[in-house]
Amino acid sequence: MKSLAGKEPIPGTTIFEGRMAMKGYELNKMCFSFNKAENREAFMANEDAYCARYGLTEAQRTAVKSRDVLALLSLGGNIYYLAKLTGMFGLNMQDIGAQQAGISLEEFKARLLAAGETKNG
Amino acid sequence: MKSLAGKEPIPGTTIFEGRMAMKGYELNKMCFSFNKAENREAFMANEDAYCARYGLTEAQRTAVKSRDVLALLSLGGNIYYLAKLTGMFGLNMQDIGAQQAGISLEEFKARLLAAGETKNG
Amino acid sequence: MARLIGGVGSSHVPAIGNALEQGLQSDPYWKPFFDGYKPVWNWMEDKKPDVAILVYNDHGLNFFLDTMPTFAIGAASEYQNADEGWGLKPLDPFQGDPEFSWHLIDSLVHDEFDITMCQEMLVDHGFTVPMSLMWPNQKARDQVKVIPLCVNVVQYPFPTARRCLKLGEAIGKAVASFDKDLDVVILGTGGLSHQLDGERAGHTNRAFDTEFLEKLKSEPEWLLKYSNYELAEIVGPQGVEMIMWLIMRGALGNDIQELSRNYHIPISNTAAGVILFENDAI
Amino acid sequence: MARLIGGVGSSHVPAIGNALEQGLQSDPYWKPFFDGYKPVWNWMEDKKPDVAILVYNDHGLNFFLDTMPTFAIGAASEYQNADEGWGLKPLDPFQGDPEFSWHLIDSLVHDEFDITMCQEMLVDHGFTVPMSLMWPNQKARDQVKVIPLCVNVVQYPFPTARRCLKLGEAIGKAVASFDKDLDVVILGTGGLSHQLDGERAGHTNRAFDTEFLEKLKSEPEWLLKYSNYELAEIVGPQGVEMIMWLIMRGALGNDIQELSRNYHIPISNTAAGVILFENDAI
Ligand SMILES: [Fe+3]
Ligand SMILES: [Fe+3]
Repeated sequence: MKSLAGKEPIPGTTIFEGRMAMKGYELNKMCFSFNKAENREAFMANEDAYCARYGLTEAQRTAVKSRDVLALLSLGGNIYYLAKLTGMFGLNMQDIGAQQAGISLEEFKARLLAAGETKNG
Repeated sequence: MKSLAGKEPIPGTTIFEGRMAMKGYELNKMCFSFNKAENREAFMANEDAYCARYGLTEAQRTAVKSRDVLALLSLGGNIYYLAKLTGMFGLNMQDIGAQQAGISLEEFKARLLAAGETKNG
Repeated sequence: MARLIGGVGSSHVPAIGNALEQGLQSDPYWKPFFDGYKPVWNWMEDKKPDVAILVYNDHGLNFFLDTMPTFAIGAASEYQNADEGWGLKPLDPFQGDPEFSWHLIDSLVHDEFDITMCQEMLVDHGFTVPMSLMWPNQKARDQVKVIPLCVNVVQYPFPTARRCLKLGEAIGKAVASFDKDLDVVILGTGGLSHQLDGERAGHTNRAFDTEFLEKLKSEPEWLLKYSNYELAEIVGPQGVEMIMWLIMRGALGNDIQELSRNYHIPISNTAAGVILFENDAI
Repeated sequence: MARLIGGVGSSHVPAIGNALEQGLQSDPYWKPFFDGYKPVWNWMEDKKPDVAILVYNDHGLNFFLDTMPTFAIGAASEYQNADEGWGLKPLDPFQGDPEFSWHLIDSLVHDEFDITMCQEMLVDHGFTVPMSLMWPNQKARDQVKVIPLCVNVVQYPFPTARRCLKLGEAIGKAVASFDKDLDVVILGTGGLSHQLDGERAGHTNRAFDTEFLEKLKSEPEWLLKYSNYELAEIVGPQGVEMIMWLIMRGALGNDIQELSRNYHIPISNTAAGVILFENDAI
C-alpha cells in the first residue's frame, strides 16, 4: 500500500493491512464464527474437521493446534478475531500478551504496573 | 430527512428513504432471502408460514398474497427486492410495470416504444 | 505506472443479459441497441485493457438494508456472480486484482473517501451485464481483471452527484500512482432515465438524457445542479443511476475525446445509453 | 433544535465490563480508574441527556472482513449486544432513535461523508462498555437513546485523524439542524495507548497520551501531524483508536470547557483515559 510503502517496520508489531488481511482471511473467518456457542462446540469436538471446513493452510492449522499467537499473527490472523479462538482455551488478553512478549503472566502484569508508576510508561 | 423536507411529492413515485426502508424492513428481508432457490421453494410450499417467519404485518401479507406491487411499495417494499418475489410468479419488470401503471402489458410496451419514437420521450 | 486509457458509460439492465444469453443481437428490437456497442467492441479489441474498474450498483444480491455502504470496493482475487432469484443464468467468476484494489482503497481513504472494503462480494447483473456487453466473448472477458466499485443508489440518501464526480477524480489520481505497467479502463454503468416502481412506471426522458450525454465530455458539472430528488422526478427514481457515470467521467480528466455515443428507447423499461471516451493524456 | 451539550472521551476495554459485572469499583486495582468517572456520573445525572451518539469500533462481532465499512451508522429502533465468544455477559438491548439516525445520515451524506447505513447491527464491548461506564445504573441507561457510529480501526487503511476531526465537525452541524428539543452527548471511545499483538504486546506511552489529553481541548489538530502508521509506532496498533476521540472533539466546536480528566495505567493491557467536555455555546 502506498501509505505504508517504504516505511520502516515497527519492531515487534505487525500492521494488519491488505496483504495480511488476505493471507489470514479464512483463519479470521473461522475465528469470527466462534461468536456463536454452537460453532465453538463444533470446533472443540473436532478441531481438525473444523479447520478443514474453513480451508486453513497446513501452517495455520499447526499454529491453531499449538495456540501460538505470534505464528497465527504472521499467518494473517487479526488479534480481535484470534481472541475468540484463544478465549476457548481460557486464555485472556493478558495471557496472550505474556505469551507474545515471551514472559510469564506475572512478569507481563508487573511490566504493565511498572508502566503505571513511571512518568514515561 | 432534511434533504427531502418540504419537497413536493413526485406524482406516481415513492422515494425509498429511511421511513419507507424501516416500514418495509421485514418485507424486503424476506424478499432478499429469495435469492436462494431453497427459500423460494419454502415460500412456494407454504406462503403463510414463510411470511410469518419474517414477521410481516397483516397488510403486507395481504399485499404479498395478491401480488399487488403498488400496495407492497406503499408498505415499504423496495422494487429491487420485490422483483425477487414477483419473479417467482413469472412476472418480469415489464409485467409489474404494466400492473403498476394500471394498463395491459401490450399498452405498457407500446407506451415505451412510443417514447422511443418521439423527440421528448 | 498504470494508465487510465479510457472510459465507457453504459446501461446494465438484466434484459440485456437475457438477450446476450439468447443471441438476440440482430433481432429488430435489439439491433439498434447492440449496434451502438460496435465501436466499443472494436476499441476494446484494439486496446486490450488489463484491468477494468467497474462502477455499478447492487440490486439486492450482495447487500441488504442491514449494511448498506455508500461506496464499496472489492479487494478479492475472484468475484462470483449468483442467482438473483428471477432467472438470469449466473456467469463464470471474474478475476480480481487485489493488489490494485488495495492500492485504490488506500489512496481513496487517504484522500478522505470513506470506502467499505470487501474481500468477498457477489456481483449482480449491474456488474455482469456491462462485462458481457464490453467483452461478449468469454475468452476476451477472462483476460481483463476487474475491480468492482459498488455505489448506493437503492436507499436514500444516495451520494450526491458532486461527490461522485470527486470520487472519480480521486480514482484517476489513484490509478496514475499505481506502480505497475497496466492499461486500465473505467466503466460507469446504470441508467439512463427509467422508472421501475409506482404508477409512473415506464417513465423515460429523452430530452434530459440527450443533454446529459451531450454535456458529459465537456461540462459534466452540468448534472450537479440537480439534487438526487430532482433527478428522480426528471429521469425516474432508477434513472438517478446516471450519477455513477460521473464517477467514470471524473476519473478521466479533461484531456479526452468522445469516440462514440448511442441512445435508444426502449430496452425493457429503460432508456439505454452508451458512450466511449478515450484519454488523450496517455 | 437539538443541542450538543457535551462530550466524553473514554476507554472501552472489555475488562471494564467484567469489573462492572463483578462490582469491583472499590478494588485497589480498579479504584484509581473508576474514581475518574465520578465527575462524569455527576454530570450525566445532572444533565440527563436524551440521546448519546456513541463513536466506537467493532472488534469482530458485527462486521467481518468481507464488508468492512470506514464509517457505519446505526438506524435501528433497538441494538442488541451479543456473545463475543470469550465470555462477557451480553447486556440488555439499547434503544435507538431512528428518526435522528436518518437525519444524521442524511446530513452527513449530503456533506460528502460516505456512510454505511445499518438498520440492523449488533453492538459489541466497544459500545456496551462506555454505555455502562457512563450510566452504571440500568434505569438511567435505559433513558438514553443511542446512535452507534462504528469506525474502522481494525483493517488498514483506517480513516485519517483529519477525516475523523472533520466528521466530528459535520456531526456537530447535523445535530444543530435536527428539529427536535433534545439534549445530546457524544462519546468518543477506545484507546488510549495500547498494543495487544506482537512481541511488543503490553506497550503503552504515558508521555504521548498525556500530551494528547492536554491538547485535546485547545489544539486537537496536534494529533493530525501523525499518520496512523506513525501513531501505531508511538501508541501501539490498537492505541490508534484514539482517532475516534477526535470525532467527539470535532463535534463540540471550540466554545467548550474541560470539566474533568483522568489517566491510569494499567487497565488490562492498556492505558485508560477519560475526559469530560461541556459545551458553553449551548
Ligand atoms: Fe441498475
Ligand atoms: Fe477497542
